Amino acid sequence: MGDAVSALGIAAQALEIVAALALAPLLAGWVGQCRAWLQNRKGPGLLQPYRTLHKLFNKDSVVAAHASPLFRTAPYVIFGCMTLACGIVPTLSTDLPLSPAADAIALVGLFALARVFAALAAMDIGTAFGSLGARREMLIGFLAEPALLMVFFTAALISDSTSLTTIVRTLAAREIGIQPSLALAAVALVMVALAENARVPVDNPATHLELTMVHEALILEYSGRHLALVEWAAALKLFAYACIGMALFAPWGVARAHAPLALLLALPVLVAKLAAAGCALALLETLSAKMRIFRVPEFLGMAFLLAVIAMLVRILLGAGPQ
Amino acid sequence: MTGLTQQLVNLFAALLLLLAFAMLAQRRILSLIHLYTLQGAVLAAAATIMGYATRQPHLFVSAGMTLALKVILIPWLLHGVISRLNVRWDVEMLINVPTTLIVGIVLVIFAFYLAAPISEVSTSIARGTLGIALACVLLSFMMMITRSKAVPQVIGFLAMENGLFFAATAATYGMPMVVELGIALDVLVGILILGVFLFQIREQFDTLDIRHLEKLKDE
Amino acid sequence: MSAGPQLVALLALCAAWLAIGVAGLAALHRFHIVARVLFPAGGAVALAVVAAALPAVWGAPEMAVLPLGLPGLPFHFRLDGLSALFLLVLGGAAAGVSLFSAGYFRQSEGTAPGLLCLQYHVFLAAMALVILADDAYAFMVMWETMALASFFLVTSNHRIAEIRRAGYLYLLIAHVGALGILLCFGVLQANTGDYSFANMRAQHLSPFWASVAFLLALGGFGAKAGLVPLHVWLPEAHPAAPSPVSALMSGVMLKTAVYGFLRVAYDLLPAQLWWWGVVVLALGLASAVFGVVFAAAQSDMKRLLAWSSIENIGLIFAGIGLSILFAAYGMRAVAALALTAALYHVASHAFFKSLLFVGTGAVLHATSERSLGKLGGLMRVMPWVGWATLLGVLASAGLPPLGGFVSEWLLLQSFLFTPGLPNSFLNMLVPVVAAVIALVAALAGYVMVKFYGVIFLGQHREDKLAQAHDAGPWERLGMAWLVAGCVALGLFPAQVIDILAPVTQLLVGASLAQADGGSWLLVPVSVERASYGPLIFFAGVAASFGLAYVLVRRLYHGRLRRAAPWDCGFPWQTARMQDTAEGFGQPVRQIFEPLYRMRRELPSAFDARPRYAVEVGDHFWYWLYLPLARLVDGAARAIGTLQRGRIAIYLLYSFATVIAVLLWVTR
Amino acid sequence: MGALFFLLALPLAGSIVLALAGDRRYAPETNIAFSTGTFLAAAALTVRVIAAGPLTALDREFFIDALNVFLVALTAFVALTTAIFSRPYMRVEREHGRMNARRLRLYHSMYQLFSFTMLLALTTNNMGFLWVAMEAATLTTVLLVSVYRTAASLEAAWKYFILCGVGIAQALFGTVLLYMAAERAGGGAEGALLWTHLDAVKTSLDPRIMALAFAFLFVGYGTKVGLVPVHNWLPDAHAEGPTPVSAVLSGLLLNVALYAVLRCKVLTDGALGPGLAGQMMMAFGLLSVVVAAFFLSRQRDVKRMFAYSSIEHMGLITFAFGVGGPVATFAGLLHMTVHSLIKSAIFFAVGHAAQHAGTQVMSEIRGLVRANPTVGWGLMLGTLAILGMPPFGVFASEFLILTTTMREQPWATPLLLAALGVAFASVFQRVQPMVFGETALKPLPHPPALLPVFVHLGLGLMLGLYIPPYLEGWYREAARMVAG
Repeated sequence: MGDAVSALGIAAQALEIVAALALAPLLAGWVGQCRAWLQNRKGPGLLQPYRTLHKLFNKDSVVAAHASPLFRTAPYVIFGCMTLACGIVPTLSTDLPLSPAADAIALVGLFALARVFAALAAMDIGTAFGSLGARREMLIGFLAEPALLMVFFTAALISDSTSLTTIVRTLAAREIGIQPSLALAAVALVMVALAENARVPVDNPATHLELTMVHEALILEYSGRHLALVEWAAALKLFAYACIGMALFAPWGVARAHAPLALLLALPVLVAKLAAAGCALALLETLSAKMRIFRVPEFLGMAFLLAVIAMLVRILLGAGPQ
Repeated sequence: MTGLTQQLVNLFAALLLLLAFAMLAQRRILSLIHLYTLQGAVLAAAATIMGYATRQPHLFVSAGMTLALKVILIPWLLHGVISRLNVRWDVEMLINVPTTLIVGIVLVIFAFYLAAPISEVSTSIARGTLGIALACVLLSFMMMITRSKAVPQVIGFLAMENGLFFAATAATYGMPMVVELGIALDVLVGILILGVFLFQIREQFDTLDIRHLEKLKDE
Repeated sequence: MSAGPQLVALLALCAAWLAIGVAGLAALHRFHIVARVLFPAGGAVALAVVAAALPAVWGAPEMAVLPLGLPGLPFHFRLDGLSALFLLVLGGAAAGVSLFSAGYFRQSEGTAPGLLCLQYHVFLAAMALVILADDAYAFMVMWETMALASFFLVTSNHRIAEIRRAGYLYLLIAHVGALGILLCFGVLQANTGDYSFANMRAQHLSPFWASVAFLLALGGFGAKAGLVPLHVWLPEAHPAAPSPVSALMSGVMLKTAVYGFLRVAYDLLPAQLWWWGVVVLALGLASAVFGVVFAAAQSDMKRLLAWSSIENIGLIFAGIGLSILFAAYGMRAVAALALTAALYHVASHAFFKSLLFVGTGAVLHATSERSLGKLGGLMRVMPWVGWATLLGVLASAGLPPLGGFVSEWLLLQSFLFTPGLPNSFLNMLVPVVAAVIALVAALAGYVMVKFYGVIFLGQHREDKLAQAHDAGPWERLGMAWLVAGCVALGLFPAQVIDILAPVTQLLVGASLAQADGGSWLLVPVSVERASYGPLIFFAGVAASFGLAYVLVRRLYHGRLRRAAPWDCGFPWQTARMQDTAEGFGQPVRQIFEPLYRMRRELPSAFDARPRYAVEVGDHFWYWLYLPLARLVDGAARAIGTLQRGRIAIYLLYSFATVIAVLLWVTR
Repeated sequence: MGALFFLLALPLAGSIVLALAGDRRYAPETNIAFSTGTFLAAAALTVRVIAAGPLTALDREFFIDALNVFLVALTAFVALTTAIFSRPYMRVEREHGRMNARRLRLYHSMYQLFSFTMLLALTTNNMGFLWVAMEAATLTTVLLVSVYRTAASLEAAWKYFILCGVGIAQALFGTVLLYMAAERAGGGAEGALLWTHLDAVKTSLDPRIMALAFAFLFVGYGTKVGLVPVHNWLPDAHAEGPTPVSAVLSGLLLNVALYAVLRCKVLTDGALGPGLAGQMMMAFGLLSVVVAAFFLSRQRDVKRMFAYSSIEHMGLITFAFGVGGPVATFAGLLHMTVHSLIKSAIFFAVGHAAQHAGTQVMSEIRGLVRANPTVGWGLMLGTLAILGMPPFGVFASEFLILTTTMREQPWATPLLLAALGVAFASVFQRVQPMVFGETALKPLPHPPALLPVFVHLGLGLMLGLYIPPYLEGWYREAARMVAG
């Protein structure tokens, strides 16, 4: 753990996790609200996600007759992974005791672990929807994961390390300039985020139409507290992706080590950046229409290509400012 | 004195070569057997002359054995087989006679080319005859290849035996006695077995044509 | 030559294995003795091998000469770091598999249990002796005995025609590979006539002959490991063998091929050329992609695992190729990192692949069904096997807390250093190769979800599955050992790296300096650069899992009700409505269409009995193996005309030979 | 001297006794008894030669040294085991009606006479007598090949007699030339053909005559070894005769013929230097290995296939002797021994397999392991051994041959390896379904005596892993003698 784990570090880590848990449903609500405005309707309100979570936690959990214990443990595993993911990505400060435990590749592995457990849980029930959803989720997964990894590699090549805190520190310290490899990586990350979080071009989060749903099909059988945890984890995932985007491409405002004051300042900066990200996402969703499931491989293939070209550009142009 | 025996041995060698060619071109089985008997006689004569000229007693013994075996016993056996199997008909040839003769001549030339370096080094009085002996062997080999009937093939085999015997007597005044006896015994047993085979083939295929013996192949 | 204590102990243990085999032959039909006494004894010997090999990793190399073998070349044996590591892998996996097979072999009517026990233990002893062999003759004898023993095990129930065919193909390619290796040793001894490895190490071959030896070794050992052009036997042979044997073949026998290749590439050949690394890297990647893409299209569980073995072997060879590339350019530290990644994957693949094959063995015994189309919902009736195989699946998919992820992590880290290569063309290669590795790892996850989901989850696709019984006590013990292996490899990478360090030091001259990571953090170079702490990682996930579980129970409630699954208004839900194995593989088949040789049979609209069938073939089989077979057959037919049957022709041959020889002699 | 006398007298006496009482109930037992006697005599002779070195007998007419004593021991041993094997085999054949009393008598007497001629050929010192013995060996077996009186066996016997007769005739011409060269070198009239005398004076033999003599001798005895251009009689003869005859022909007669070629090679090397003879043997050997390997995949009859395998192995041994040098010659001798042991074991198993199926066509023999496990496993292990799979001895000798070829003649190695690979593929593809799989074979009326098979395989296995020191010294001495 290198230097002694500073009290401030632990505080920053705890604050970051609590902020993530608290702000994630808010971000989801905010995106829903923005979409409502863009479609000039009133929308269910900012705190609607919290109300649904509270309602679901109170309801009994109805489980299929022959579901195996795996079905009941999966939500907890998924929720655990997502909280750890948010704990790792440096949103508020770069002095995080948890960060040496997992670098960028481990983060991608964490998302993969959550995805595998969700798919297995969906297949456990043995109905057509669950297995269909699992197949589509894994299809999107095995194309998005390498693209995300390539995005992280581009950043790693620039900052010569795969540890997220080091990446943020080096990227924040660079002067602002036109950096083509990072720009390409950003576009790739946005496309991957859309696919992973089941946003419109790839999958519609609101619908339950069998033919089109991917993420919803996975959690079709859940109810009560299990559904609450899964919904919360989905929100956390969206939050984590947003934080990754900001950490790589807008790293300013993240507190250094031993700077308690900066820590307090970082929170409002984070909220502002999340609001902007939410608006951008809502705008993107209203502008694009949902794709047929077999267009998704081309879409993600494009993202994968962009990420690889980003790395190639980084290596070819050598140690220049890019 | 040696000049005469030298001429006589060369005469017998020439006779042997002529007989080998004759057997190669012969169509009828009976005359084939007569030619073989004649060859045996010439061999015996050559052996006696060699024995007389080099005063080697064992050559007389081998000449006597040749006479008994190759002039009397084997032709008698062959006649017996021929009459028992009433085989009188002509002998088909796989290749027509003129081409066989031309190939025969080429073989003789090749035999002499081979034997040339050895004959001028050899000290025996019948130096030149080694080439002829080799030619006889190759011609009888040729005869076995071109015949499509079992009996002519057997006679070809025996003619080759004659050629070898003449080579032994001509080049080295005959092999040691014990070896001569062994060879004669082997030839005799060989003939008996071939006779048995001829009867079996006749009984199995009721013809002596070898073209029926072609089923064992790996096409 | 003074034989060190460890080596003498190991040779004694191999003799013990042979003794157990012979004892099995003695108790040919007495099933209980074989199953309950001999196989566990084999497992115990395997554990003893682990105990004996562990100290040898750090110890100095030990030599021994046995009076057996050829007069001029008695059997030499040598135990150094590399051999010790592979013996550890062999002992560990064999212990678990032997315990499992103690419970697995039933009174089936296949070959007599005693014969199976003999072949099994000769197989183990031969593998161990291959790893210890120190001269070409001993190596070749043990190598082919291993191939022979495994051939008899593969064809143990030889009444099925296609098992015989698989056995034949396996032994043929193994033998051809062995001939290649023999040729390689022939080149390595460089006309000195002394075939001991010690002499080969002292030889300095010209770059040309060194490359010839290297390529022969790659061909020979690649044939046994299942690298792409020579891999066709693996998906046939492994499924044909009884499951514990497939576990050993996939888990350990493929690793003896990796051991052989490392021994030739690093130990016997003093210097490496850079293009060797590129060739191995290319073959490794091709094998990885081919393996995983074909695994996704399989509908037989053991064939799926066999193809996944090809993928993992591809990753291992990619790691080795990278390390050769770095070693050729003198970047010792990074070469050590890539080699550590490859060796780590050797160990973790041995454990999780054995666990998976052993799991399929338990399923096969319970249901006597191998095709994925007839399984499903076994989690409920076979919980032990279900959870153990789940762990194997997570490790095989390369998911974080377990062993598969660590080797993948190390491999990807070593890719990040390649831009340091002087050769600009290779630098461009980096993103492409890294992308392919990432894609393969992700696809492996896809394949494993398909494998686990279709077998253990969902509803019973056949009603006889409800009577399936869980694994017996011995089988559980074996699986527990393998699970422990996977978890240990996953959670304690720093300790495993300490074991690998002397081996990479021996081969590449450098090892992963455990900088300041302490005992529970894996830090290849420095903390800033990259670090991975599986214990903290696992603790993090577990903590949030536990907190969520407790808080939800405390703040709200834990009530649970059972009901029928959601049927969207269609009451007649049947098990056939679940996703089939072919269905689950369909997206991959669609995306990677050109890699397959597919033949589809689609029903037309007017079919009375519509039938849909897809048959996935292998390009190599059609473009490489069938033309070769036709070539040999044509040559044989041409030569066959030599024996036409006519005596005149034969006499002509004899005549022509005499004339020819006479001409030759007198020219 | 006594051992040599008994070695030759016993089989001769045996053949006479069995000629009279060959069809009695105890004929097979007497056959075994005589063979055992011969083996004991051979063992005594071997011990004496190892202890006291080479010996000559009967005023130098017989000469025993390290080279031919190991062949004598091998011949006597395999003749004994074949006699043991033929006892139940012949009883079953009689049960199936293929052998009647008269044929049995012929078989037993000719069997003993055949082993007499081989032992005579091995021990004689006189090259002329070597020729006579070889011719006699052909004569004794030609009747046995046609004993079943089928059209195929008759054809095989006819071809065997004519082709070998022509071949042996060439050898006679070679012996005549040898005798001529010996006389020129100033030998006494009767001593000229003695090998020991020739060996002593070989450097002063006229090179031109010796070259021509070796040409004829090599083609003559090469026909008996079955080298490729003159091999055509071998598959027919070995496949059509009764199995004990095939085993002895394949196992022993080929070795004796190659022994004769070796004797001539030693003389020619002395006269002309190692070049000519070595190159010729290498060329014919390599040709045999490659062509025979490709023949294997065309076969439908199991004994024909293993006959071709014999051609391939004899080609490999000839190639090894052609390469020359102590190691290659040692490997050639070792390969000769192991090939005889394993090939005769295979023929024993194949014999019973054919009796089970009633035919020798491979597609009708299925699932031997289930019908008769000992025959099945015997055939499988024998086939794997003959194909050069370690840990059997054939691999040890092939390893040595290949490694010396890599050093001496690197160009030949890929050819050899390709041929061995193709041979492995073809033979194993045919044998595996015969041994494994479902079975429809009828059980045998009498239990087969398969002890010889596993004794041979055991010896083959031993030679693969550990060559006892006295055996190694024996081979090295023979190799030194041949390689000069």
